[in-house]
Amino acid sequence: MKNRFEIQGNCLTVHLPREVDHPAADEIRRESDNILRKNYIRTMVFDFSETMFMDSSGIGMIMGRYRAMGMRGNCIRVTGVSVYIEKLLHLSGVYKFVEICREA
Amino acid sequence: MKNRFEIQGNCLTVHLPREVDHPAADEIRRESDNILRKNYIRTMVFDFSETMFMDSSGIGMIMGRYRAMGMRGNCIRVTGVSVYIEKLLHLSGVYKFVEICREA
Amino acid sequence: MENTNEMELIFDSSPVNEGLARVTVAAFCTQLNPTLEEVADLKTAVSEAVTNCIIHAYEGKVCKIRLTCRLAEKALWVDVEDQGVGISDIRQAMEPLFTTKPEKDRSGMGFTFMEAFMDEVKVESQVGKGTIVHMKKVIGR
Amino acid sequence: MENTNEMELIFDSSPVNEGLARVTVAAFCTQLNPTLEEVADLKTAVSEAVTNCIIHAYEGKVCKIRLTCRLAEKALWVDVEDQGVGISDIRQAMEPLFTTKPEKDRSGMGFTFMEAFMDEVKVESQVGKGTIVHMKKVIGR
Ligand SMILES: Nc1ncnc2c1ncn2[C@@H]1O[C@H](COP(=O)(O)OP(=O)(O)O)[C@@H](O)[C@H]1O
Ligand SMILES: Nc1ncnc2c1ncn2[C@@H]1O[C@H](COP(=O)(O)OP(=O)(O)O)[C@@H](O)[C@H]1O
Repeated sequence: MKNRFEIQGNCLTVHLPREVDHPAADEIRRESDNILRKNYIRTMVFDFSETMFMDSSGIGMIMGRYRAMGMRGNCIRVTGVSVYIEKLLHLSGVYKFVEICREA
Repeated sequence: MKNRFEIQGNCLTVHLPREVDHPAADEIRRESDNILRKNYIRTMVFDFSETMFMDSSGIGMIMGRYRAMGMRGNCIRVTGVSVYIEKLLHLSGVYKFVEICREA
Repeated sequence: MENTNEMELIFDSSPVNEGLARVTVAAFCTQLNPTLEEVADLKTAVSEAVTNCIIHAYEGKVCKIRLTCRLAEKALWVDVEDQGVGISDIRQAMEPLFTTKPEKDRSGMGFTFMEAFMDEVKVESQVGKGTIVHMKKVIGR
Repeated sequence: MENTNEMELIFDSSPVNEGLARVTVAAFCTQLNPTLEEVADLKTAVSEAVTNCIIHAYEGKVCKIRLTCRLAEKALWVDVEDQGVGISDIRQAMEPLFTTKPEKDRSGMGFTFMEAFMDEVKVESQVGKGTIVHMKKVIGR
């Protein structure tokens, strides 16, 4: 398994787990806030390529990171989204402030 | 998916499903008895290569086919057995009258 | 075999059991040969309702959640029931983005997802007594 | 989170629910990080006990089966309970190859498998009242 968190310059990539539910979202929130406190990060990339399941806990986690990053334009990117994850991002309105990258 | 039942000369091969539980074993019993009634079959081969789960219903089904074939030597063969299936065949004593083929 | 079936799962309101609830409902409905998308929809809706019991109804205390599933013809009924704090204003609770726990990064999208992924969602609740979320989904339309 | 958890699944004694029972128990015990072999053992034992309720206790009628699981430290307790015909001679019933339904191709190996795959198996039964099979397995020894 690759590391969940990867820092390159001022970009933090989070490789999301298979199931982004309430316990998983809580853990990612705690760990990424820790990283944001200790590093100068301008962009967060959520990599969904392994993710088979998500619910609104995952949406809340992304919205919360957007706020934590100061709600700057382009500060949140997503990659590797399936049709199902895309549906959740659309429904929740998260797509309004998130940039989609086609490659990781 | 390949056909569950395959006849070659007087040999009937049964490609067992992923889960050989009570409902699956009942269905295989019904269908294979039908084939045995209509065809001259001297050998039955149970192919476990797709099978991830079995319980004593599967054991009962194999024992019953052994009786239906007249309990002749070498009338029942098994192939594609995993360590787990091998454990069930040993524990139940089915291995006493069954021949194991290493290739299908 | 006729297409009717029932189950009831009673479990501790612990976050580890959110996955249990999803898997159990998915296994229960295989009988209807659902598509992968239908299974995903169902799992998301059940996950929302169960997470709400854990976070909102019981606020982290370990109590019991009851999940019942009934299947008749091509429809699946799912009820998720708690004996927690209850909801005073159900209409407001069901609005998109409304949440009473923003500090926990709740999105307020739980009920919105349930309504998007199921064909029917009804909520009964009494403050101090608990909440039942009734959901229905037609499978294989 | 402490390593203790409980669930109870009540379901119709229909053959389609044998898979449901297996999947639910497997999902419930993931918390203990079992090996694939431990999961397979558990599924086989649960399948045996549930199949017995369907075939022997209720003889095909649709009634209720209750499956309870409790987890504490590294041990999982599983009880499978029916209100069916009961067993008059438990010792004989548990002997390898003993079956009262040879015409249905039962092997008589159900209890033997339960005993082989679990660390403890105890059977309580009353004729005309029903049967409870208590099982215990230590995970990740
Ligand atoms: N089972 C419940 N018991 C008590 N309150 C609930 C329950 N479910 C939902 N609520 C209330 O309804 C609100 C909205 O729920 P929901 O749409 O799922 O969003 P979220 O869970 O993100 O807050 C919650 O913030 C909570 O106040
Ligand atoms: N839940 C039950 N209710 C009534 N009788 C049972 C039950 N479980 C087992 N039995 C009896 O015990 C016998 C042995 O059971 P088992 O070892 O599982 O083998 P099998 O199911 O192949 O018969 C059964 O044939 C049946 O007579």
